[in-house]
Amino acid sequence: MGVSPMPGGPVLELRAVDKRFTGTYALKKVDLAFKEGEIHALVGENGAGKSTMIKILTGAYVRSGGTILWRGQEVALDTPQAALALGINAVHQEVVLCPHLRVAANMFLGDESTRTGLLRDRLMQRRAQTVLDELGFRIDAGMLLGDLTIGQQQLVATARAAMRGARFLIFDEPTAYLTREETDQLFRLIRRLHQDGVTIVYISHRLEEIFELAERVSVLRDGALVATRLVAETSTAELIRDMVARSLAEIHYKEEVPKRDLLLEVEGLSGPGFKDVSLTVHRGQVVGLYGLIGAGRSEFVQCLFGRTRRTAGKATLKGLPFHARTPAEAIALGVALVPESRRDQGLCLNLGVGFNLNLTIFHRLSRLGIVRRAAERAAAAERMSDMHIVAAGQGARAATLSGGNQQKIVIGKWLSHGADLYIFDEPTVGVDVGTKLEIYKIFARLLREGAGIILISSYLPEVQDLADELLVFNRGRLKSRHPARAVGPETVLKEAIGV
Amino acid sequence: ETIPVIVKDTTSQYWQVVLAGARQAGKDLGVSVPEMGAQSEADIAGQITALENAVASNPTAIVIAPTQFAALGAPITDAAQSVKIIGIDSGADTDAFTSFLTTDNEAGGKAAARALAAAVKARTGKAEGEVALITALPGVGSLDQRAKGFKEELAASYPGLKLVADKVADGQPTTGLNITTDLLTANPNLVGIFASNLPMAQGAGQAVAESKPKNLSLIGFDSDPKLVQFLKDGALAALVVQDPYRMGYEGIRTALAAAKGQSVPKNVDTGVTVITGATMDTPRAQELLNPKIN
Amino acid sequence: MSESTATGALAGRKLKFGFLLNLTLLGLLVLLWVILGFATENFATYTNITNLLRQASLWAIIAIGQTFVIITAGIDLSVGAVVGLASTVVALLLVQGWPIWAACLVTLLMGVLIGVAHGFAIVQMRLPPFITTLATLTALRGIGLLMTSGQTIAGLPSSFSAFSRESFLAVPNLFWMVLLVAAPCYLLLHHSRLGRHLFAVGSNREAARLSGVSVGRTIYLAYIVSAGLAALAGILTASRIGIGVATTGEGWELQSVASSVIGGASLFGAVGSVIGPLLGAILLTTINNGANLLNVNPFWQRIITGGLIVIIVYFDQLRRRGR
Amino acid sequence: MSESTATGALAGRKLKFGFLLNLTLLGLLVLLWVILGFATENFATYTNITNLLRQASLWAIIAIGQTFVIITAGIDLSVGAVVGLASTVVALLLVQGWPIWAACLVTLLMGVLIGVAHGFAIVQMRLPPFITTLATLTALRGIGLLMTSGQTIAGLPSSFSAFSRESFLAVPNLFWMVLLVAAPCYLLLHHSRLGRHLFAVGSNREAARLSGVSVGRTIYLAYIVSAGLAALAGILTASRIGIGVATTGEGWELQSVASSVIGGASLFGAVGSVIGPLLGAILLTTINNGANLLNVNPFWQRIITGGLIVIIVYFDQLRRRGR
Ligand SMILES: Nc1ncnc2c1ncn2[C@@H]1O[C@H](COP(=O)(O)OP(=O)(O)OP(=O)(O)O)[C@@H](O)[C@H]1O
Ligand SMILES: Nc1ncnc2c1ncn2[C@@H]1O[C@H](COP(=O)(O)OP(=O)(O)OP(=O)(O)O)[C@@H](O)[C@H]1O
Ligand SMILES: [Mg+2]
Ligand SMILES: [Mg+2]
Repeated sequence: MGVSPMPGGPVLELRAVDKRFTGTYALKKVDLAFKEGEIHALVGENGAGKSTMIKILTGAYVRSGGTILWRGQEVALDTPQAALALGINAVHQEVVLCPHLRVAANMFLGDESTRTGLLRDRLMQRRAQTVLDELGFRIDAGMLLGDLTIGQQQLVATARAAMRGARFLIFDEPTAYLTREETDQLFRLIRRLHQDGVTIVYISHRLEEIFELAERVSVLRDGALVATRLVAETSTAELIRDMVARSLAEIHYKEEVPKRDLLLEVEGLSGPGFKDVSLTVHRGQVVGLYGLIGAGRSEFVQCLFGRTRRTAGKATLKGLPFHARTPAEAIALGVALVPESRRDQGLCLNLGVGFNLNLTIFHRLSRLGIVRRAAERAAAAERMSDMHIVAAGQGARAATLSGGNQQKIVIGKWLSHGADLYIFDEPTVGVDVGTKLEIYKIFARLLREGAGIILISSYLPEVQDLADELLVFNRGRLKSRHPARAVGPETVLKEAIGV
Repeated sequence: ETIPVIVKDTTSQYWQVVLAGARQAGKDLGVSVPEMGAQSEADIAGQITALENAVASNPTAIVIAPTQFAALGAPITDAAQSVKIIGIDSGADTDAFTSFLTTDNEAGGKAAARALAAAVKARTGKAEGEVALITALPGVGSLDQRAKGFKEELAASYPGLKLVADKVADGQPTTGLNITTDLLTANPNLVGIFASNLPMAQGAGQAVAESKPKNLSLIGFDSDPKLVQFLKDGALAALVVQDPYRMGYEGIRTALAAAKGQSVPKNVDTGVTVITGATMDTPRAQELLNPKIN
Repeated sequence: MSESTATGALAGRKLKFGFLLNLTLLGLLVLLWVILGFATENFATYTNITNLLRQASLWAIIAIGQTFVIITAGIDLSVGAVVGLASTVVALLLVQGWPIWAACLVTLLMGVLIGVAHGFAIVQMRLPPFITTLATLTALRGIGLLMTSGQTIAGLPSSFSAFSRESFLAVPNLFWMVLLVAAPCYLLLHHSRLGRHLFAVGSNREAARLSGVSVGRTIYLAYIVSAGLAALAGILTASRIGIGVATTGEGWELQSVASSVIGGASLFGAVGSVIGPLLGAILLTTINNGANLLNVNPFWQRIITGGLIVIIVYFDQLRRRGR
Repeated sequence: MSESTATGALAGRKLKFGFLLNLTLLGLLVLLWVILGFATENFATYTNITNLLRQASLWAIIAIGQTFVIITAGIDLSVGAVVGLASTVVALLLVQGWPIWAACLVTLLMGVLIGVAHGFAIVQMRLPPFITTLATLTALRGIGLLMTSGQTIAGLPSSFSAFSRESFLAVPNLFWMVLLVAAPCYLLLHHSRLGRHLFAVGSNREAARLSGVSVGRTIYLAYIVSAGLAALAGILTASRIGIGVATTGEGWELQSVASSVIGGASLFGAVGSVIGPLLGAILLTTINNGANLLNVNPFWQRIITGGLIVIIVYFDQLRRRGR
């Protein structure tokens, strides 16, 4: 290994890198070299250790063992500053930005521009806006980050990483909350950076993206590196086999369930962020909602669920007038909502996995108000094995789980509770192929049992595959409705973007 | 031999002088004198705790200045079953004291009223006009008694002096200062203020020294070097002082005597003295104003 | 909630610190007791231990209530004022000849109402708990002083005062009251549905709400428990000092928060227990008691208290972090 | 977190409350001043306004420091004790004949060191800020009392005491000090990198860390500013009352937090300003001053203070929520 980098030589090299958390290994003796200027994909099941590796490379975690070489030199890489100094930047899986600061302030955080010690806020805001505009992200740099939807926040994080002029850029599931349109913008960005010679590490559960972007792909399983392959010489099936050590017949899974009686009817509903939405959901039916970020889908379902006030319109559920003023009311009437932001809306992060799973059903697990410990444990254990949730135990804090496993908890607590109408807002975000299949099977089970489903997904293939009917949202309004499989993606996209 | 002395508030100047007297007595008589007490005169439960702790340490006798008359009664009666108790400064609802050395705070309040009337008369020619009272904290027995004595004496002997403001602060000299400036603003005709303990007199004295109202006479209670300075400068018309040093000293001496089975007087009034600018240079006044503290 | 201990890797470090790290708060407390038992003649006597328990009782009761509030990521600064007000109210009623049980009941009810008022301000008016309870701290003291014109209320029936001085089965009645409070609180917090909801609300209010938890009701519950227990502590204080004083309990708000935090609760919510504040209160009392018995200068006593708090919480944190 | 404004839908409501909702804290304050100006003869006099400003100054200075800490999601309970200690230290030095500038400098340095100690405990030892500063609150009072044996320190040079009595351009010197403090604090908090980092750390510590912000250094800064300003307030207190008293400033910790929160800061961090605590402190002082001028019974005064705090914060919150 030469001291000066050869073009295409290793820029960053991990040697026998270990990461231990109390009790468990998240990474085991990983040897991996990233070549200068390549796009290197990283895949693996939920909890395989992908994010952990990224956090070690960015100095967020300190490795428990092994060495890291940067252009052949051993580096400590024990603080975020050390990583930033080398030009290593990352867009993390969970948005890590400051909700109380403005978009521009977040983009420049830690690297503010000053003159005579004073911040040049206007200059920074202008620059931030320029970057956002250039990337085609329609976000106002003067907004408070906390006022953006989680997808928009993800875009801010991306823009920030791109702006920092990094030499080594890591994307940890950047498309999870993005629609096809934004995904395309992101890909254009990545290709441009690639041309500028930036080394890129790309993590995703959507394997087709890897085939679209990457040159090499490494597979992690249970914290160990299984293989590194040339993308051109591998296939989805092979990658999946590497990841799960078993072969999956299909990734998309849809059981035909007959549509039954009318479950939900919404007429002219308006509320904060959306206007005049009408739709029907039948038992045994999946209604898919598609749209760009900020199109108003989440706002619509949250209003339906009683989280926000409706300003007009009416709804009937199971033939009765339906107007939930609080989520508790909606739940009592048989509605369940899996929210899009698991950290902010879904999980009690510093409480245990079991606790989170049982949160909706404590009333069932208790007698005379006292929770029966045995029933509590049994219910959590059953749900964890049912959904293959990987955690150090029921007591492990939800914060310590991998992103995909966190998502399973948020879904799991509603399966425990049960409902007539399930609303899933981006349910497969950050979920690995195997788990995705499990979730799809869960959908089928729910439908067979007579439930109806509203599915919001920014991943068009998913909505098209699973939904019976596809509704396209555009700027807070329902733009069109189609039988899901009878319409081409181009049409849907055009309607979603259409001005 | 150990004789703990339990005061009301270990953090105040006044009680430090009591402790100094007790300390000196301990040195002179060869007994060890642990110093205990609550951290605020309003902390009744804290003093009961200190008493219980003192009893638990098997002392020769205990000297205590009860924070509150009713509250300390039963605990002292209990404690007196195992050890001799000497009361100082203030009373308690018990007859279990072997001996009792006090300042009569009500009499102190009355003395303050008389001193105020005299000062007002000296300044304006007649004992008439609006006066105010500033109490440091609510719920403190000795301060309530001073206020009571002060008001009674005003009503009984000086109908011309009208109490227009009866303020209760939070124990801080800065608050005493703020209240006084506000009083002077709201009642420009005020002729007298009685600040009934040390921190209030410190604050009020400062306010008076700053704005030098022409017709105002300020009476303080207890003393420290700053108040002596105010007295000298004329910001304070008079100080009502007790003899805390003697209380502490005699408390320990009496306790030791009682423990040895000697007969001791049941009640001793250590008295209050009014000191004005004119009388402040007498030897007795100097002794009271500048107790030797070590 | 609980974190498992690290294995293997940190063995070298463990060896060095091992003996300290496995100590829990209880361990540190016992250690302190043993040291005091050897260092002073009188610590380990029956009289002193009962004194200590009696002294710790009042703080322990309000600290337990405070913990309920802290678990919801709130704070109740009014507990000291509620103690003072309750002591006056119960004393006024008793002096007017009410039977003891009725006077106590009415006072407890007043505590509950104060809790309801806090709940209303925090849930319905959406005020920050800190400001709400700071305002009631100020106002309730004023009300107590007004009711009594700043005077103390004496002349309580002797059977009422006797209660706090007596013991049952060699344990002071006051400490029995702590146990009587702690047991249902333990059930409520750690074994009931409502208790689960307290933790959920403290951890992530939005997630709890979206899971069907009635966040408002849960917050009401926490403040009602806190104010109710503070009222109980006020009644017991009146019994202990034999009078009603509106200013009693001054500064107890910070003491109770300290007991709770020393006992492991986090002011950011969702972490806390019933046993923690109990131990915290006993610990703070032990420090005072020990310093008195050792005849430490009262000024040094403060310095030592401050130092000990830092040291104990530090070691407890080390253990908690599990390394 | 923050909520954006709804448009249209709530217009009816807006009309009804409109005039109140557009009032900021400043508006409420002005309203209070106008009412007091009409209700009393003496409120709107030069003497009284200067008195009021003087009274507010000390609280304002520590409240500004407190706000720095609160923005990082911390709390500094020791400010009152630092005020007391600083007043004693500066008095002791002056009495020993040190020149005024040297005595002040040493005292300020002591404040800075206390801040460093807090930073160390919170950053390096990872103790909760509440516990850390509660412990130093206790210990620092002990140290002050020990240094003075509980005595007040009198005999300060008259030029030192004169400072806080005098005015410059018709504005009391003490209030000039507030402005002198507020100006750099404003720049630091709202226009400097370090200030930006304070907000970032309070908003999302992990995000700040990953962005290369030195979280530890930022937290040190906050506690140093807080303790340093408290020491300054202590010096000014000594000048104002003309003596050094170790127990002065008792209860000011809660007053300063209240000023800060009334001024819009959030105890969960990342929300706060320099002007807020300033207005908060003036508001609290105005309430006291007004009650004194109106000769309100001191017990009623407490009740009114509590009530006003709730009302004012409620309306301010309404406005903030923007509906
Ligand atoms: N702070 C932590 N404490 C304890 N265990 C942790 C912590 N962070 C991660 N882990 C564990 O390490 C393992 C790897 O997690 P990681 O987040 O790296 O997975 P991942 O490959 O990114 O998965 P996903 O696709 O779901 O995001 C998981 O088992 C997780 O529970
Ligand atoms: N309280 C509110 N009042 C008014 N507008 C709001 C409010 N909350 C959100 N909005 C706006 O409503 C729009 C719809 O946002 P929403 O989160 O529903 O979009 P979405 O279609 O779910 O997209 P995403 O993929 O980001 O989840 C956004 O432009 C958002 O800024
Ligand atoms: Mg991950
Ligand atoms: Mg959405």
